[in-house]
Amino acid sequence: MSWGASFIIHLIAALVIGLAVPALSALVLPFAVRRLSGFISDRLGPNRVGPQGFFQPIADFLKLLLKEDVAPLKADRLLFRLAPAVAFITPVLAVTVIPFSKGFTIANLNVGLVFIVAFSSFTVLGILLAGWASHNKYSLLGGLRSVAQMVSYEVPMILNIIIIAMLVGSLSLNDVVGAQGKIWYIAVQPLAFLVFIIAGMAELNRTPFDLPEAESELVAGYLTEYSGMRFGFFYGLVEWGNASIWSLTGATLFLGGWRGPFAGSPGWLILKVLALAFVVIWFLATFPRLQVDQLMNFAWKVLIPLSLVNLGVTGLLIILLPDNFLPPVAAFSWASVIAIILLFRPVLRRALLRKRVGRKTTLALSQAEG
Amino acid sequence: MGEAEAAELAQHLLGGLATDVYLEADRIVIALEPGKLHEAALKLRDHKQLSFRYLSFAGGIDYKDRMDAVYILRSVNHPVVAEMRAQLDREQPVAPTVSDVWSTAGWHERETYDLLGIEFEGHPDLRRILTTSADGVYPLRKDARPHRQQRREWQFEGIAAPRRLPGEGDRGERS
Amino acid sequence: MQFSTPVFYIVAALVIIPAVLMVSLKNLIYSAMAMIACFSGVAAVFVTLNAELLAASQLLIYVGAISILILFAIMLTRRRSGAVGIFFHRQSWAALPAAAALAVVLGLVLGSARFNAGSSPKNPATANLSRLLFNQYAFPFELASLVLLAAIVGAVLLARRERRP
Amino acid sequence: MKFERETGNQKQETDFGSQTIVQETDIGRDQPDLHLEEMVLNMGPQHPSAHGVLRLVLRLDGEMVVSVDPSIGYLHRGFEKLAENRTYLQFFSMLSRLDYLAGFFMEWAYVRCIEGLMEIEPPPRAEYLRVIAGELNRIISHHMAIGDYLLNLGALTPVLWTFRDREDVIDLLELLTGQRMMYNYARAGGVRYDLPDGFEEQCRQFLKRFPARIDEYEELISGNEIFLARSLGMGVISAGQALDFGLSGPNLRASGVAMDLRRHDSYSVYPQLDFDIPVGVNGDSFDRYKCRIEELRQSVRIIEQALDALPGGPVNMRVPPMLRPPAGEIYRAVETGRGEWGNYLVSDGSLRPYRLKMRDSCFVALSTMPKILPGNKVADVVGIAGSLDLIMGAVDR
Repeated sequence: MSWGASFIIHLIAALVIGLAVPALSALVLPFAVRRLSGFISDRLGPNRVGPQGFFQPIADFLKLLLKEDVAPLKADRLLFRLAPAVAFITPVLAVTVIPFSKGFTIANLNVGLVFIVAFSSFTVLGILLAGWASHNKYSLLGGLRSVAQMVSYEVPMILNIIIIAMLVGSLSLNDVVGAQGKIWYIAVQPLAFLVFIIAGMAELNRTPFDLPEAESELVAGYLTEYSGMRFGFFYGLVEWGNASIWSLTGATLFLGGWRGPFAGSPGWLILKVLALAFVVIWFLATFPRLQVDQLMNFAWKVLIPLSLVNLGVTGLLIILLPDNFLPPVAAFSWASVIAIILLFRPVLRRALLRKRVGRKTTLALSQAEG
Repeated sequence: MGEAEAAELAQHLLGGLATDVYLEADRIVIALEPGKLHEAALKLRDHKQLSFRYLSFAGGIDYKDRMDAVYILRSVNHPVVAEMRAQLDREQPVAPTVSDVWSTAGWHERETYDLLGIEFEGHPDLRRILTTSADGVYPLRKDARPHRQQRREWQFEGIAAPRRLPGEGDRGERS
Repeated sequence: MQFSTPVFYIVAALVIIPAVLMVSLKNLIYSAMAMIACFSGVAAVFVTLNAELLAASQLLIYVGAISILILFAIMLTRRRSGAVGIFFHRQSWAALPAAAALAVVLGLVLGSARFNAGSSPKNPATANLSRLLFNQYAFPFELASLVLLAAIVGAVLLARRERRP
Repeated sequence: MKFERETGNQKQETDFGSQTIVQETDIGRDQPDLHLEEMVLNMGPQHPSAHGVLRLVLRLDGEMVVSVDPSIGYLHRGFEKLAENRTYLQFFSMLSRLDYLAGFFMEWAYVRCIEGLMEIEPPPRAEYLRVIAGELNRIISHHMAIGDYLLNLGALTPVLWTFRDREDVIDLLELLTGQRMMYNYARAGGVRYDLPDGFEEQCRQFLKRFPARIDEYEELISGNEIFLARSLGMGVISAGQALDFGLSGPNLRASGVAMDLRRHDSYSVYPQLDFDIPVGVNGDSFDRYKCRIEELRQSVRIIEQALDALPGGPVNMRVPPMLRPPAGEIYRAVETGRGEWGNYLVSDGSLRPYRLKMRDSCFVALSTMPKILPGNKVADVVGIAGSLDLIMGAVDR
């Protein structure tokens, strides 16, 4: 086969898989969100279209497709229409570096880890453009919030990815999965996994970090002016596509990727992705939303120092014990996770309660007189 | 402390300020000159025993021949309700503001101004609040004619006014 | 992966066309968008040269950080899009000699360069790169980070002072 | 470098939609290109957290609120004028449309005024039924307040949980009054209907299972660190301020003033019932929320006692069908879920009220927003507004 033909076949295969993953997640995850959050909040959720309402996202998709594509009069038409496409680059490209099974990666790059992080900048860009081009203040505020948040939380994200890269000794995702033959990294670095989950929620703009589209404050944030399939693009393909990319990354980094009992296969990967997606949905249904400054404080004052300490200690242990560094790293990580779980609540509560001005000037109105 | 006792106390406190202090339907009514409202309000609020620190509302009543400003106060120490009222001029109703005595009066006075046209002197922000587009019309005045006003606007904008239903008068005045 | 000449030309077009658009477009935001496209094109060039780490860093730093920052600045200062006009035109007389000088320098560099893109290293350059960075060039690397740190501290200071009414 | 805000050089731009006024303020004369913008954001009238149709004109410095100007009247239906043009009886059916989440209180205050003017006392059974209906109403009102507050903070589940239980109470009220929200139950001299069969049993069942549900809310909400971070120390109103602002209901009590008209005015049969008045200490959003939660428990207690002590006898007394209270003026208030709802009724002895002034606590709570909101973040605007529990139907009247 000539070089050109193989390139084109490669490209088409990459595009099909790259488009299929966000598309599938846009169909499956919204359904899961509705039914699961329905279950959590003691109601049914959509259950009419198809078995258990499974075809509801398809019906929604058709509806969005048939809707009129409206752009505000004063919007910057070009950028307004371009923004969803720009944001969509991320999930499509990021899929290409994920190993789906042994020997099956679309682009087996030796720096796949860095690429996943690098591609996420297109989502930031798309959201920023959407927020600005809509010519709406809610959109602008949402876009700016979103960018500030995603840029901030990218730092702990990268730091934790570096920790895994150090444990593996390679930036290739294939090597990451290969190194988890005996033990998954969630058991070695639970601290990194914890930070990864929290930072991931922020990267995905999900509750409790869903400030960019906080519906009770900013109507829908950067999505406010979008309708029809452009909204579908953002809400379905980009957001849930990114959610599955995040889940895929998490599964690859911490849960052993496609590895599993009996035989390693993409099926295991899908199960792990669904498990991580369940975490997203669970958070979504349970938590209230943080406030902007609390969000930033949390990133810069808690997550980043934590990740830095973790990074330093892990690196030190790897240098000191180059042959057998996994047990001490795991010991350190577990110890700190347990310490955090034990200390987090009381410390945070004390810090929060200190904010209260302890005035006890209850005006006396004796109840007997009433 | 019951109402009667409180009324006596208020009478004693206000002295010559109040024109009349009497009990009506389980509340103390303190009739005042409009000019004395502010002073009396301060005294009633700051009195240790009466302690009318809570203003329920400030409003007004249009009696066709006069306009009354009405303030309902509650004592925080005793289950006593007091009412300050002042007679104002019907055509040019002006009362001093008590929004510096109780901040809550700020919006109540705006509302009263909006609905009855009572002007509160010294109010920091006396704008219409509920019916912002009804220029020059004070809907709760007994002679307010919203229908007529509306018709005039329609006429002005070249919109056909809706036909009057049989039996629907113009509330008092032929147009 | 080996790349053929047509791919190289496509990628080169991805770099040059946005670059030209960037300096010629009048709308600042569009200009910034063209710049981002140009940066992405450069990343693609790095990929064709088997320098994936550089490509990823290019995306991460130039698209993910610098462009976003520039867009942020434009969006926060200039309220609406629309042509802002060429606001550097007063300096056009100074730009001419500068451009001429740059042309001469570039011409000299191009003339003396030997183009051997075909012989890019097959094995990953990442390990070598980091070895160089952390051993031989450790001092300049640390110095650069010190400069950046100073810049950050300065920025924080400026921002803080502005906050005070 | 000197950064100074100059107000002399201002640019104004008028626009449609959500962007009304844009003010660009130059800072620093030596840097003509450096702008510090204050953004004017129109929150509402159509906004997910507007609780009806409330418009808040916010001036923002970044995410920080510089000033707030609530603009109301979008739901103004002219109730006070309508009352003057209807007979006393005709107006009954309109009352529960005011604060549509706790409609019975409006009727209650109105009939208390009429009864006061006519100098009649309803039979005791009617008073107990009013207390039961009122406390059930308070429960659904607080349900809505808590759920909505949490929804404003971005939590999805609490509002659905409270709505689930609210449905039970609404069923009870439907059984009692025939209506789910617009009750039209109170009458001058009593109430419209006696208890229906099975009400007491169903109500007791509900009361038995409800305290566990309140614990469930608390488990979901009160212990959540994010909720604590969003509510503790937010929108603090001190006791003195609260009195000065004229707040009432849970908003006032959360600030530490134990003023509850059920005790203070001791109307109806409340003096015979044993219940506590929950009082907060700090007057922040958390205390307001907590007060409501505690009041739910107290309401359960009150209804239980009222059911136990329910006397026999008629539920209303014979009054002329065309009510014609003697001339006079009266002010009477009831404690609704949101605070003092007062009616100032002026009768001239005719068939229609001469003047009916309504005092509403949401109106007052809203009027405090320009004073307590500046300095907070945009996110807290909806948070604090939610904790104040505003119902625009009552604010605008």
